[in-house]
Amino acid sequence: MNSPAPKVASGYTTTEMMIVASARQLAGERVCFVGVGPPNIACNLARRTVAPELELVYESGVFGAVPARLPLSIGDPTLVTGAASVTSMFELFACYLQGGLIDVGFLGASQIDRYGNINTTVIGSYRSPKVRLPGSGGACEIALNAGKVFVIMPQSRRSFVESIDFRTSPGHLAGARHSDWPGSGPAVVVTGLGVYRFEDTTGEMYLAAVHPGVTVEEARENTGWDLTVSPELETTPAPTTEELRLIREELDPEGAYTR
Amino acid sequence: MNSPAPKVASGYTTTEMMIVASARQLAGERVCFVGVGPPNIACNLARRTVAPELELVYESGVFGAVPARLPLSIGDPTLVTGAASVTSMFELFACYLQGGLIDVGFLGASQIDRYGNINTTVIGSYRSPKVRLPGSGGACEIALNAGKVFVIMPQSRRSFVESIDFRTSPGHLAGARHSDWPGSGPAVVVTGLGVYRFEDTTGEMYLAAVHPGVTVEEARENTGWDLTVSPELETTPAPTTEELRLIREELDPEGAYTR
Amino acid sequence: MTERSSGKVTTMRDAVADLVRDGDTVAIEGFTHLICFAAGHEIIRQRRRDLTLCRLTPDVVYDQMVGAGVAAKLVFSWLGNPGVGSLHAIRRRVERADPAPLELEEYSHFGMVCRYTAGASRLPFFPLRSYSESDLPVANPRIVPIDSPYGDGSVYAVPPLNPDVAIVHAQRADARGDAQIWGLLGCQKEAAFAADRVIVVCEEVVDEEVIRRDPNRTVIPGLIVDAVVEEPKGCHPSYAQGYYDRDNRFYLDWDGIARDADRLDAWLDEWVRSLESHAEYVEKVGAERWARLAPGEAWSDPVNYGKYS
Amino acid sequence: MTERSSGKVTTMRDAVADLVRDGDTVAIEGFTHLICFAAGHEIIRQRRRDLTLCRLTPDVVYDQMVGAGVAAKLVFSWLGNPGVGSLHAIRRRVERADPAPLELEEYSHFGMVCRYTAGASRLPFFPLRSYSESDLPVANPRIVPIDSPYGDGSVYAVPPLNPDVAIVHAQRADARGDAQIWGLLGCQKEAAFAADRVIVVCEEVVDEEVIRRDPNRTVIPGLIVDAVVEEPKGCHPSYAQGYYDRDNRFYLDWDGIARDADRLDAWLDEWVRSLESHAEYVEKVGAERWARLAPGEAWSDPVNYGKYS
Repeated sequence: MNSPAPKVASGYTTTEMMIVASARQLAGERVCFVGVGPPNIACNLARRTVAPELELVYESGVFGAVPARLPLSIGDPTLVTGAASVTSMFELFACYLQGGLIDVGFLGASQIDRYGNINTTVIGSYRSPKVRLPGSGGACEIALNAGKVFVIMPQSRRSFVESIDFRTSPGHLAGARHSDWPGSGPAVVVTGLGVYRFEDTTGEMYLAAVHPGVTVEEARENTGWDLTVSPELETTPAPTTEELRLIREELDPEGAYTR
Repeated sequence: MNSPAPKVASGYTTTEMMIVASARQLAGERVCFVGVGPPNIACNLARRTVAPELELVYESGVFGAVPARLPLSIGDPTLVTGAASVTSMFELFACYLQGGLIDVGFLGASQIDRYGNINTTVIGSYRSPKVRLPGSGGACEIALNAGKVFVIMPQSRRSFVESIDFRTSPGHLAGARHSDWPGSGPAVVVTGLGVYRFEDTTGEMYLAAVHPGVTVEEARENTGWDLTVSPELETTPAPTTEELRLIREELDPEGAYTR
Repeated sequence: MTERSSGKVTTMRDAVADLVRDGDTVAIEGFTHLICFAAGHEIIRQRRRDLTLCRLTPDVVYDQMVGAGVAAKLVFSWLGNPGVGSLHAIRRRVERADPAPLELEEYSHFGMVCRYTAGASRLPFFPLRSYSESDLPVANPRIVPIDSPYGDGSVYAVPPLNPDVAIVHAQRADARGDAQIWGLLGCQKEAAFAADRVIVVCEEVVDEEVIRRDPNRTVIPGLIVDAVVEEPKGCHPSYAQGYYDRDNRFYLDWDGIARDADRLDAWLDEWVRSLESHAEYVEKVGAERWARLAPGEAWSDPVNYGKYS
Repeated sequence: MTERSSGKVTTMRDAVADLVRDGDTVAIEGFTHLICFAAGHEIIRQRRRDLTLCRLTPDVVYDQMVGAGVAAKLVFSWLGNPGVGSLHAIRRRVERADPAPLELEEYSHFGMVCRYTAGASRLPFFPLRSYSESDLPVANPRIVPIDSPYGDGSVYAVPPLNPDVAIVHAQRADARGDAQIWGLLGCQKEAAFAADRVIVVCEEVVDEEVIRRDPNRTVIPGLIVDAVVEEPKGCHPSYAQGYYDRDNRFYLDWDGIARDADRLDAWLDEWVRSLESHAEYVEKVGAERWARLAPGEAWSDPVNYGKYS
């Protein structure tokens, strides 16, 4: 079909760009393990655009949610009312996640290294931390059991580091995952600057696309190691007016996460 | 309190005597794991007589049943309607039985030896059995995890044997149970002839009481080993008219199990 | 697993034709309650062969299937006609290889439940406190001891059970396969999550909104369901809580039928092979018998999930 | 566990006085939903000391309890103010031992759930697929690898968690403690079965018949319950599905309150220590705020369990 090119928007926030870029990565995916905040908006945007058949499983035990408002926590009651199924944490983690039903798991990160290993536990040493972060939650089991992992995080030299202070959730280790792990690990990292992927053979992250107006130099400056850049580097298409309309009017009308 | 001696009945069946004798053993017990048939009637008789606070947990997942009719199978729908809780087999076995909530478990037996080891699997060899019996069901885990075990079974030289053909459910092994087993094993065996208990030190079954009209000789003749008899052998008090009334009018009015 | 989230409603004939294959490991679960005889009968009609049949309690449904020659092996924990006695077709094959041997793989109830749970949750084993000093691990070397890594003794382990197909009967399901069950829950959930393919049979296919008004009642999510079959009274002579009673007379009758191989075969001809569908079976059972099996009403109270908008 | 099957209804004050002791390991569970703040506040009022507090997500309730000085240790998997950020009272103690150190024993969500499950089912360990190549087992040596006895690789194990006391909040319970929950179920059931003593707090104590009309809805059986406390709105600022909404504004406000130890202490004085009971707290929150948190109605359909007599 020959349809007119979608209108490209201007005047969007960094978070909106991250959400749009993440949502587009979900094309063709089937079952997603969802946390609240930007991943939730990205998944719901994908359902309305590139992945209408995407099924969302919430870490709190909800499958087939039809929230009547933007959920403000992972356990928002609006996720429960009208859902297809609500189950215990044991069943959720044992049968859905560990059982292998999840195609994509989303993770955030305070620190990530070039192999997609993630720290959400401490800055500094474990016994006397400079900053005590939340810890794993379900991240460690998501990192091992989800078919693949998408990471959404802000990028800076403090978050894209040569060496993470604590490995909460294993990525590609020092280049290759263990062969008996069920999931294939981090596939995409979306930051405020661009989209990163991982080389099959080395397991190393590379810059696959920069967001509009971002330079490779900026990406390098905000990375704590010598960043590899794809020879076919792309520029992320800016959010379309329709994508922004969906976010602003339907998915996060109060701008709780996107402004 | 000084109340008149209960009226003793005449003209009862062997099964009624077994049920009454079993029910009386439940005095002071709190939580019972119930199968259908005679144990069910015995437990419900105990609730109406010696153990009004007895709680019944059905192997099918029901707690706090108030059956409106005699349940004809362990999964009778009348056990469900009006129950306090109905749960999955996993929860029932994991949390109730293995979790240590069950004070008394009932077992039947095709063969039992002097140490209360039980066979419900095969007569003959396992690979080419003469008679294929039902197998364990939940018996093996009941034998290990219930606080104590009550056995109700018919007695003959074919069932009270020197050596069982297959040990489905361990009793006192060759005289002593393993110290790390949660339950203390068979405490009472009730047959059509009498009531048997186990010596603390040797783990061996002894005849503690004969039912009215039964001789020690008969008990010996129907036992495949040299039976020990208690020096304080008692005679089981015959069923009272009230016990029989409860069985015949309330618990098994159609005589499905008791005639 | 399925490709799409809707349009799974089909007939029993098509569901079995599409999803149950010769040589498959099949679990028709349900502890006394919700045993899908209709599926067993359709498998007999379609003359599947060499199936490995899994169930805690093989019950009359597997005696029929074994008698009809569809099975090469049973995986089970209690082999009997509950409340009645033996399963004679199965006993003939086990005790006398008549007309052929039948392989047995035997556990206890909790062992079977743990096997499904391990299968559902992709664990290589599941630990339980059973089997110590029992002869079961001798008879079945897949039951093995395992030490606690904390040095506080050992328990036993069973391996995962992942059926090729699980068939579960529910009171109601929507077209996506979200299935709701009340009454005895058995281990249908675990068996379904453990299976590669899942057929949900139900008394009623209901509008998605009915399911969504009570999401905690959903036992099987449509996510894991491949086919949805509406088959009213599909559990007879077993029962569906609130829909019809267990037909105890049939369980007693079966004892006489199954004792004689010829009589059993004639029964299969009359009640299964010569019928086109379970609807014909239901008609043949007859209105009078159904009336006797109809329960009275005992409704739950609605609960408020709350509207949060 | 309790001696009798009825007469367990008591006040929060008496339940905490009788069942929560200095040095106890206490689990107030509930994943976002049904977090019993009322129990946490009563524990603060009664000045318990040296508690080990267990929860997947310590949340604001444990920040308050830690800030009040009742806890010596946390056992947890995610330490934060969900949707907002940090738990500052806890962070002060962890990062700066201010005013005292706080011991941490840390798992992942599934690890904590497995620990309760092992505790509930008297298993010496529970296996799960997590932790491989994570630093968590380095930080917490109780997380250990375990080989499959079938020679097909290894997984990790966590030890059982058996709290001295579990406190769970339900929408409704009868006087025997049979408790029904709908909406998010978290791991309240597992925590309660694992605990030596169980306090059920509920929005409403209902007639036993209400429970018995829907036995599949019962999450906690009275069998394991020691005390039943009726405490309407006992989860604020968390929520009870169908009863009141989560008070998100409070979660945001807490961030500011907890950043400053003096402000936190003043808040505890005003909202906890100077009040006699949760009823006073409810009144203090005020009708206007409760009106804002009231959900609309969304009722489930009744189901027929059938009368079988």
